[in-house]
Amino acid sequence: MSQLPAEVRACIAEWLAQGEIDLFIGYEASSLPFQATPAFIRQPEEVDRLIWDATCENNLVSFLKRYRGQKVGIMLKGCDARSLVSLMREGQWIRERLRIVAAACPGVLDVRRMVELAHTEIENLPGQLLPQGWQHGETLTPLADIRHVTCALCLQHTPTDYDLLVGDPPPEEHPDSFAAVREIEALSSDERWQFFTQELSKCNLCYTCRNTCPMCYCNVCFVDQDAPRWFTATTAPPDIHFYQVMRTFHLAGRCAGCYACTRVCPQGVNLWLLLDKLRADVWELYQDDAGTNPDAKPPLTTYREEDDNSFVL
Amino acid sequence: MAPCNCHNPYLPYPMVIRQVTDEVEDRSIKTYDLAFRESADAEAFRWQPGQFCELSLLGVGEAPFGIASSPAEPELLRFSVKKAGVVTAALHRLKAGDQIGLRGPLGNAFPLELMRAKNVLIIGGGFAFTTLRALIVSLLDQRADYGDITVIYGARTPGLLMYRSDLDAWQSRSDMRMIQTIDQPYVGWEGQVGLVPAVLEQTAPSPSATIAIVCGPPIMIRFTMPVLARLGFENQQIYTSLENRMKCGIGKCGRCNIGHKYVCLDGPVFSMAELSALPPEY
Amino acid sequence: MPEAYHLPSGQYDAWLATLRRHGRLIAPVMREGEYRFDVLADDELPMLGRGLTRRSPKWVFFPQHEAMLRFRRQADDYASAEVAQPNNTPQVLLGVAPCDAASLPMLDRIFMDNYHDPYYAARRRNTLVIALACARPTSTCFCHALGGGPADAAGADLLLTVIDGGYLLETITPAGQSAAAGWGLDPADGDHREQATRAHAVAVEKLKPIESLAGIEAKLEGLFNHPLWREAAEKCIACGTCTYNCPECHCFDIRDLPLADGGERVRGWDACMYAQFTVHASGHNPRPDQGARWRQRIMHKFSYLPANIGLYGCVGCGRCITSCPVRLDIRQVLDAVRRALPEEASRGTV
Amino acid sequence: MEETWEPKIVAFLCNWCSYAGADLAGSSRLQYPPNVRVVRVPCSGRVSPIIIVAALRQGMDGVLVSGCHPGDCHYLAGNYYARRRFTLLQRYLEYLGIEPGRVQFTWISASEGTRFAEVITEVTESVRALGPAQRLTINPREVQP
Repeated sequence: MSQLPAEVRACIAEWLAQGEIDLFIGYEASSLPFQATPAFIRQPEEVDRLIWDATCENNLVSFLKRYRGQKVGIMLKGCDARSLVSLMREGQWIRERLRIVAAACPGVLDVRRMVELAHTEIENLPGQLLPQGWQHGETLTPLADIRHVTCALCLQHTPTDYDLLVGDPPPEEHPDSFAAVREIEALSSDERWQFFTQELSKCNLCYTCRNTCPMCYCNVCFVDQDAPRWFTATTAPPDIHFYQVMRTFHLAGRCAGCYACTRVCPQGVNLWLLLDKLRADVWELYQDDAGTNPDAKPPLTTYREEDDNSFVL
Repeated sequence: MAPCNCHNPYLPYPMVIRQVTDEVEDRSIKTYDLAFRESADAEAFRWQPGQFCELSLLGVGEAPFGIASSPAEPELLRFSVKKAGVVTAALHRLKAGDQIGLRGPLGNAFPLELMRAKNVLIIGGGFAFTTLRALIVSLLDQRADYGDITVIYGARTPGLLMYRSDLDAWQSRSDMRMIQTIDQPYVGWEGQVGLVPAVLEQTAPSPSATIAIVCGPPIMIRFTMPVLARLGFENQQIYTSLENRMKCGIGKCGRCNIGHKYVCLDGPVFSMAELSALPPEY
Repeated sequence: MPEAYHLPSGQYDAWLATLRRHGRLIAPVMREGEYRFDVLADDELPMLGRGLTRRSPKWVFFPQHEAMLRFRRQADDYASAEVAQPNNTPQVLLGVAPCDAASLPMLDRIFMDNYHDPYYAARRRNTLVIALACARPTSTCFCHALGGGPADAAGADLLLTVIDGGYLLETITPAGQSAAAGWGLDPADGDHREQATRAHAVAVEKLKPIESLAGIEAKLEGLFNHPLWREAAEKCIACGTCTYNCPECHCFDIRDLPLADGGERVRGWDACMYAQFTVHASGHNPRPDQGARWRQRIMHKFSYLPANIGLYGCVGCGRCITSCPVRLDIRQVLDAVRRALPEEASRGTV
Repeated sequence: MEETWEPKIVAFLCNWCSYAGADLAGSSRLQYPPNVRVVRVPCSGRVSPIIIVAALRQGMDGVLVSGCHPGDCHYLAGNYYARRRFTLLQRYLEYLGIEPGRVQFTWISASEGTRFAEVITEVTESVRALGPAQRLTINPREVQP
């Protein structure tokens, strides 16, 4: 675990002491090896708990909705910052109420993958498995092998808008993030159905994806609505499809591709395969990327007369 | 009440609606008189005032309602339903002759044994008068077993008082005191005017050898309790009925758990002494 | 009748075949990359001894959802309901960890005390539970803080322990005894028993020393209004994974599923972690914030259940720790409870 | 069973154009298949994607949404917003493996009674060709543990 650099901690402590922020949301070590946990810091003397390293996988933007009206400092990776942009362009948060500590993030660890590779329990993982640049000595495994699958799709390693920066920004990779979507599109309808039915069969309807998504801020989610009642919450495949299809579709034009849902899914469902299709189509049809411009209008709240009309009968 | 191992506790009895009546002027409450479809079910069904049932609409769901009729009224099984959620809205669409399901009786009852030979003070507000009606009918049925009976019942307007014909009949009896009150003066209303706690304070019933039953909206309960305390009532003398969200009604699903009690199983009737030992999660 | 049998590796396959004749076999396997309990295919072998499954096997007795009633629709009226019969097939639950088995006595009390839950009861009656002594406790295990242990057989009908060249099979309940009597195994000898005892001791050695949780219910008495609940819950995202994966959590919801020609009344897991769990029809919520919900989770497990049935609602399996997406550690919350001073509760936050 | 199967289709028609078009088809005594249940909505922009998917889930074999022609919306732009949503929804459902043709969209004006009858015929026949919907349909058998 790597403590935040002293000058960054001092600055956060100063923000708290001066009342520039009421709260700092960052990361601290958890009780589990290789896994950080969100930290909520209100006192300047608590800042020494704050860390930043490849174990900091949660997207802290999803906590912001609880602190409306407060001034908040927050630690953001590049992906998290994109989701903040989407949140801001829906008027859910304003930049003036935020102090952003940006993390230059080469990728976060996939602990499950590390456990699989090492054939052992988490606590027995050798420290050497940690990638270069992180503590614990020499590197045995290249970062690319043990970072989370969604980090290979990284749209932005380092936030572009911040008050403080931690680490050296790695070069942006600009991967072809929709390659997987196109691969699935090339399948037949039946094959796609088989594929997604299999993938979604892992889901156990715990709603972690919804609860961790910064853009899921409905007061009452459609799955919990009583009148009308849309959903019976059984684990029958059509119910799981209904939940996943409707939740993800509600993110059309809003999902910024932070992939926090995929990283936290306790069942390892590759939710990004759903959301990237929506992002790909929104880009193709409306040239919109939810994570770049906080002043842009979300694509489903606007229109052009010359929008695609070819799909109608 | 002995739990029965032979009957699936989740299977509702089939019932038929005998009669539906609008209970109050804004039509937000309807009263349903039900009859068992199977006579064997009717014979096995034994209840006490204060108990509740789950009314069950197949395809819609279930919701708990206090039994508004007394075992002293043969052939009558009555519920009053205020429109609030999905199940109640669906119930409000039903008419005489429609089918409905019923699970129960569930929960505990008002402490009738404890009231024997004592005075009974009943304080009710608004919609929470259903099981109190059952209680009053039971007390009057065995009138000689109890001391003075005083009932204070308030609503916002005269038209929102429930069970008007019962209230009028009780008003004219000489062996009980029936006080009806409304919140504010109303054209044509000649009864008491004032909030329930104020009327209680004026009435000033004696706490000696008295059991008080208080059912009403939370705000009424909150302001009534200090008045009872000033009048000298102890927490062990005061009972109320809780209305937590429930599903199974039989102490399993965990929803109505408060402290080490389950409202559906250990309640819904609790003394204030019991409640004060529980977390305020109701 | 011997209380322990020797199951040499050579007889293992034949023994599995016997189990399959007894009923359908449910055991840990890999499915979609997840180590979990599932019904085995006819030719499929169980994968025993790889530690805890990600999710607990409570679904074998209390499925995530099940139809309780079925009904048909005639014209505009629903005809009366009929009871959906739970699957009555006899089944064998093989390879259950002792902590998971330890959850059964508590679930039995919930579902079979007072009103008898016929769905749970039928599955419980039809299932032979064979536990496997735990040989690889991990750093998140805390069964020993709750009086359990890697070879604690409470809740199981039989207990397997890996010994040289096979297993020791101990019978625990009469049901286990009568089942084992028909399996044609040789009685275990002293050496087998000694090896098993040694294996148990080795597993106990691997457990991290931990302060016992016995008596924590007394400590919880004065802490209802303590600020620790809100502090502990601040990072909680209310996903409910801890309760789904918990072998003891048993709260459920009942919902009607309307279909074109009728429908079903379905019960499914629910959780005190969800805001909607306690909301009244009026909109009032007696547990308005996540701190109050975390308090309920801890109080229910460590105060209310001990008061009501004398058992904790936690077996210390640690699944809620390893599966939490924000790594909220129940042991740390319980530590905070231990350290909390009742007088701080007057500050009242929840 | 197979021989008697008839597709069940729900059509959400906007009050101002498509519903009037259906009316015109009726009053002109045009013949079209009886498989469609019509739900009148104030505007195609009112039709939330969840309503469409919920219809499939509850056993509809096909869903049709029809509004005013682009530029003719009674509320000026409701159908323009709807068009973006429906474009994405149709592509998304097909991506997930729902058969193309289960969910269809069109614009029908109040004067297009003949077109209404043609569209209904076309939708009914294409859904009939697909057979009963199963992929998102909640099936009681699957609720068995």
